[in-house]
Amino acid sequence: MRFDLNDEQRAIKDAIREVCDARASRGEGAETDGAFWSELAKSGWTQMAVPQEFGGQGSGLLELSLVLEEMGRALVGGAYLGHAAAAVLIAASGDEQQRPRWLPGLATADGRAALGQAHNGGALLVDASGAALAVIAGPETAAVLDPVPGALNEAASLDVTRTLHRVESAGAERLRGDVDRGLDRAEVLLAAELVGVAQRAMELAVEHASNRQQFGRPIGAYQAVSHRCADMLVQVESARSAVLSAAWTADHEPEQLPFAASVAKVTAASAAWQVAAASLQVHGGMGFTWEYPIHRYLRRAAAGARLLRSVDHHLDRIADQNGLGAEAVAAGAVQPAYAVP
Amino acid sequence: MRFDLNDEQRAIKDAIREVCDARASRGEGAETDGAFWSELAKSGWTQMAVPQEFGGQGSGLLELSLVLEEMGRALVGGAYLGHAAAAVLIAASGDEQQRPRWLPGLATADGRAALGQAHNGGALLVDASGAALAVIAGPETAAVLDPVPGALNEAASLDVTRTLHRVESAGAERLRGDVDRGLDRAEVLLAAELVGVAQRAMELAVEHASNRQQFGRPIGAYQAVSHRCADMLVQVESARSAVLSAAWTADHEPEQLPFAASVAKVTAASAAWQVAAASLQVHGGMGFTWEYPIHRYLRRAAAGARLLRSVDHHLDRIADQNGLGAEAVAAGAVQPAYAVP
Amino acid sequence: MDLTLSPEELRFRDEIRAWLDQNHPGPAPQDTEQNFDFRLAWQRTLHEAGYAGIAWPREYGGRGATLVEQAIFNEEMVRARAPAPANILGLIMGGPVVMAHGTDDQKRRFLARILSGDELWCQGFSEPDAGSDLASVRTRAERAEGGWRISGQKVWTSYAHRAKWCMLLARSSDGARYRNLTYFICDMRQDGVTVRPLRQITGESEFNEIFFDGAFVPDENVIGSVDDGWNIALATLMFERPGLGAASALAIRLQLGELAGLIRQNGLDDDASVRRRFARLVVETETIRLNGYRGLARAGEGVPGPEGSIVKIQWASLNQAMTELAFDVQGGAALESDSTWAYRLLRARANSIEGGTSEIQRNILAERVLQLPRLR
Amino acid sequence: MDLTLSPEELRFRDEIRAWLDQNHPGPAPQDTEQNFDFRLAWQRTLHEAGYAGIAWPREYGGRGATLVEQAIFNEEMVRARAPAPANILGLIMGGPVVMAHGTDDQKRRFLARILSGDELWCQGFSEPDAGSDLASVRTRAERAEGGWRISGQKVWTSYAHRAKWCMLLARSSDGARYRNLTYFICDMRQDGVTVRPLRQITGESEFNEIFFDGAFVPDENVIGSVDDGWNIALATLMFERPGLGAASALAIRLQLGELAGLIRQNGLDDDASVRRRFARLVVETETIRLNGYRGLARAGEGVPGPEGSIVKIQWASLNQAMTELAFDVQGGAALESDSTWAYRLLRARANSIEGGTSEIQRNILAERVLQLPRLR
Repeated sequence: MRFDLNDEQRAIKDAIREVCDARASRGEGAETDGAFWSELAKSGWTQMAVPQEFGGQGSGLLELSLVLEEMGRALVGGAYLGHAAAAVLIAASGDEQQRPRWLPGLATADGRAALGQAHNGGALLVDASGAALAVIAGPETAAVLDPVPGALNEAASLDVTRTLHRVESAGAERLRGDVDRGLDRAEVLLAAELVGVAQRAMELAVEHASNRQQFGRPIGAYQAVSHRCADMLVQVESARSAVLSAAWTADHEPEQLPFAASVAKVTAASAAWQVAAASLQVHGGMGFTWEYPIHRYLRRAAAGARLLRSVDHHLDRIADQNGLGAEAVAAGAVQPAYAVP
Repeated sequence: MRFDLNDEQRAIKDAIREVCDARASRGEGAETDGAFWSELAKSGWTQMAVPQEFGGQGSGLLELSLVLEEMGRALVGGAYLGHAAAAVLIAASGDEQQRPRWLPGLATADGRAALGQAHNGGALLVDASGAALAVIAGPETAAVLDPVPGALNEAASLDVTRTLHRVESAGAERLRGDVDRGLDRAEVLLAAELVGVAQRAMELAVEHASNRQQFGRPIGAYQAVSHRCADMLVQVESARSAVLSAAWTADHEPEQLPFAASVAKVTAASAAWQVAAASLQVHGGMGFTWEYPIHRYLRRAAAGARLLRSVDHHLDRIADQNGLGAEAVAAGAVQPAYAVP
Repeated sequence: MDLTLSPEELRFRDEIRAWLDQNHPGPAPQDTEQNFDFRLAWQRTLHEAGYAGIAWPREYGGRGATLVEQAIFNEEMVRARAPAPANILGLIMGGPVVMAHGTDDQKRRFLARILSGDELWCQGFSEPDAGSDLASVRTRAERAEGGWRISGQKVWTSYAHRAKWCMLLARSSDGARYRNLTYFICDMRQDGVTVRPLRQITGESEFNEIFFDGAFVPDENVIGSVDDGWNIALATLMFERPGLGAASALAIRLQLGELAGLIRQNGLDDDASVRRRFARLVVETETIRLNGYRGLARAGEGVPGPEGSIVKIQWASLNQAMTELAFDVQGGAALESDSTWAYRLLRARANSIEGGTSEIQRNILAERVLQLPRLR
Repeated sequence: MDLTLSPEELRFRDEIRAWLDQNHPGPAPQDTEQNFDFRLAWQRTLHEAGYAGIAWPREYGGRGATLVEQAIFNEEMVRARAPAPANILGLIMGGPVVMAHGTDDQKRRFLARILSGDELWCQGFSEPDAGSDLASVRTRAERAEGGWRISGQKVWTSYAHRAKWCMLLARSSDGARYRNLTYFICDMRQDGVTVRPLRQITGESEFNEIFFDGAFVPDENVIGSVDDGWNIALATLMFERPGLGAASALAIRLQLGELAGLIRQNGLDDDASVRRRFARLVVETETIRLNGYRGLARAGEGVPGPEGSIVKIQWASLNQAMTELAFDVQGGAALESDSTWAYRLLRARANSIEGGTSEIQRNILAERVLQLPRLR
């Protein structure tokens, strides 16, 4: 029992942080950034999520989560989430025919995949321009749209670091395996990205609170600000614990994943939005300007929290798993279903 | 349009505050206090809720609310709420036979009525010892138990300033008029009492925060404390506005009462509990001692919030009244049902 | 206590309602500048009908409306979804400060043109380093022949590029804090004044930055005494629009009506969790309305008190909670930014900052209402 | 990272589990004094089996368990619903402070009898005027022949009337704040020590007040140097029970199981609002468990850090929210006080006060983890 990263995991985290920080320091335009994607592909980062038997690196979900947290923190490489999520979805929820058909392409430099959300009979694709294929997720389904049509109908994206397109999903082929398994794994990656968003939003708040003077003191000396920051820390660390645990669980105790993934999504989605909103408040008027980065985090948090299945969906599942499900009622169970090691 | 008390109303408030403060200054034992009841009866306070045609003073619900707020604030005369609530329930929900049967007795010194809550097929009566009769309320029913049995089965009362007894309710006679009307009016009185509870809990917190020194300052100078107190003020004033409005509405625009009463109950119940709990926190360890009065307010708040209909019941009714009810859905209504003057 | 309108108040309401019915200018243009022109025309319409300054005394061209009438007027404007007049800062702040602290010459010079909308006003209090701590302005006023030269930067001024006059605070001496500021009315149409739009997180530019580089203000445009600007500014900030609580509650009610529709469209009107979150918003809206009316009654007894902070805190957090619920119920549409609710979600984040942060409002309640000790 | 138990850890867990299965003392008596005797007997049982001081080094009679083993032990105790040993303050605080700062004589004198439960310990830090501000103690220590005379009042000491020793802080000089306090071990069995039960809002008396009126402490019972008590006390307060987060999370899980039953009994398991409030409690409980384990990993790298404050804040607010939900779902039964949930509702209010208020915990996180400026 050791809840800390091993040397290899730390090395991954340090390496991707360096890559992301370097990209972030080059300024705006980080969104759907072909050059950055090529850089990531060249160094093999984009192959991590593809199983080895299909030409990828077959990294664990824990390692992928470390990458995604750093990307969320630096708010770069937005397309990476969709690609990695699509890969784990096809790998976990595709059947014997589907996996060899699509996964090898995802391990190649020009085989980028995008993620889409079923919506109003069609789908909304995230960062789809230039993607070879897309996986469209619904609350209980996932389907592969191959190829992504050349002419895409652009929609206004709340998350300004990502593009959004509307497509017909009629031609998409449903993944025929265990869809929940793939969705849960994708949720963990999304949650990891949201932890990075929350982390950076907190850092910005703490930095501002330490420097900004009002009434003769740095505002971080006032409890209205400092306690707000402390609450951010509680949320960020809790979400990080939940994501690390869910990612580890996916890799090692997959039968426990449904609970762990729901906990990760709920905590990370709440943390990202609440921390970003609180950070904006700490920044005062400055936080409300377009030029200052906090709103990009806020938008990522708002949209990200609503990708894949909703928080309410997860809460309902958690209630079902913990004594309020139909089976529990039938069995008269009192003990929670979940087992502590 | 004047949202302030007139001279007569102010005089009532001042007079009853003096009576209550005098009783409170005589110390513990304020609960089910026969001597105090006699004092109240002698001065006519106990007749206020009975219509003039049945020998009472026929005071408005607004005037009664002023009395109840003061009693909640001083935490005295707990039995008054049950008596007044029973009177308005019989007056508003009794039919032509029932009103003359019971109301004249309630205007007499030894005709005290108690309130009861339907529970597990029977009822829990509040401050019933010595009461002549009791009105037992359920979510959609009200019934008169006359007489209150001599031998009562005492239950442990969370609210230590009130007694609690279990009774069979088999013999109770249902009120045959508009039950909701009576329940709503009783809720307003209960809410008024809860406003007084919140008010005093806030006063205690402010007093303590102004005097208690830690780290070289009064703790009220720390925003963790002062902002907590400011939030109390927001809750107390909002609940008071809601109760005054609901009481006035009951007297003058009874068709608007269902909405106004629900708003009053929800805000007063939330304010009483949250302010009492926050006040205890401000007091630190001292607030956790039996001798210090704050827990008596906390208990009154916890129990009072759960008398009559639950907060969730009221929230559901508010949703129904405001565009989420079955009729609204059928009619495709978009505008809230509630009309601003 | 009487929560009904008196016969006179009812007549007044009916008059306003009928007039708005007849004169409503129709849907507002989306484009910011066109929208401003539209609101300017609307102010002229209001002015011609005698409604531009209903709160102003008759001697200054207003209608001398009672507090309740002002509240009624504000509510009817919201109910009719009528636009705000363009010169709103002149009407609620510039005019009142001139009436309270200006000379007779200043009153003649400024007041009529505020009402008519011929001269628009903006406000220069906030600076990059003077946010909540308004008294720490760095903008300096240097003595010059016949007046003052102003240099510095102001932020968060709305419609500065359309304004003729800017009321501003500048540091006129090296005296003690709160005693070194003067209240100026600065002509915006001169060299030495540069206006830059400030883009907000919504993508709009409601606000501007103003750079003053030796801009001239003649002595006759100083309001009150030199170095007494802080007291005047403080009084200015206390000018509240009576019934604002009730009017903003009504605006939220209208949006809650839309939200109920959105909930039904998404099939969530049976979801107990959504229903109760919604009901709590309705409750909070109603208490804002009632607190607003109660504040009115108190205001009638004297100067409006710091209790306005209660409504301000509630309104900000209610707006934020409402837009979050709307976002939660609309499913995948939440990914898109071109919806009213997406705009509102982002815009609402400023509600707890603009016009005094919620933290400052809580300080005010703690110190001025509850008399808790101040942090020194 | 590895969230499974190693084979050795699994063996340890199975050993504890099997032993608890065999040796569980059965249901605890309600009566406070009988309950204490029951826990004292339980401590002796634990001690005989070598489980009383599993965290203590072997040289002092403990088991030298790893942090993970301590966490496992604590969890198994909760899972088995086994009572806490009576001398808990001696085990987690008194013993460790003697081991860290005591002389060899003191170690010989005190340690073995803490483990066996032959001598019980209580703690005298808090005073009526020294709550969150622990350094502002007023209790005075005056020099006397061969030792010190202690006078003053301590509050919130548990089981003081059963204790042989009280560890306490007293003002031993007029020196500067934080440098005028000494850490004493005071014999409770002497004239000059009076213990009075402190009745809490739950009606119980878990805690006492102690009045010292010239109580004598010989020099050999001073811990560390004279006037260096603050540093020792601070270190004492940092002794955390590893895995406490995980163990308290487990305790709450067990209560959540009861709560699910209560919800079903009241027919509310289909109510989306109740379900989601419940699910949020489950989520929060799980994050406390995980934060506890992560803290363990960090503690393994050095001294336990201030991150323990995270779990403390979460645990207090979770317990309060859980008992409030239970209260909301039980209908009219909420009027009665003789239920487990009524007791828990009231007891939970202390969770955000005892062991450092949630406000103090937030100060710690802000200052020591986030490095925000301190308020001076």
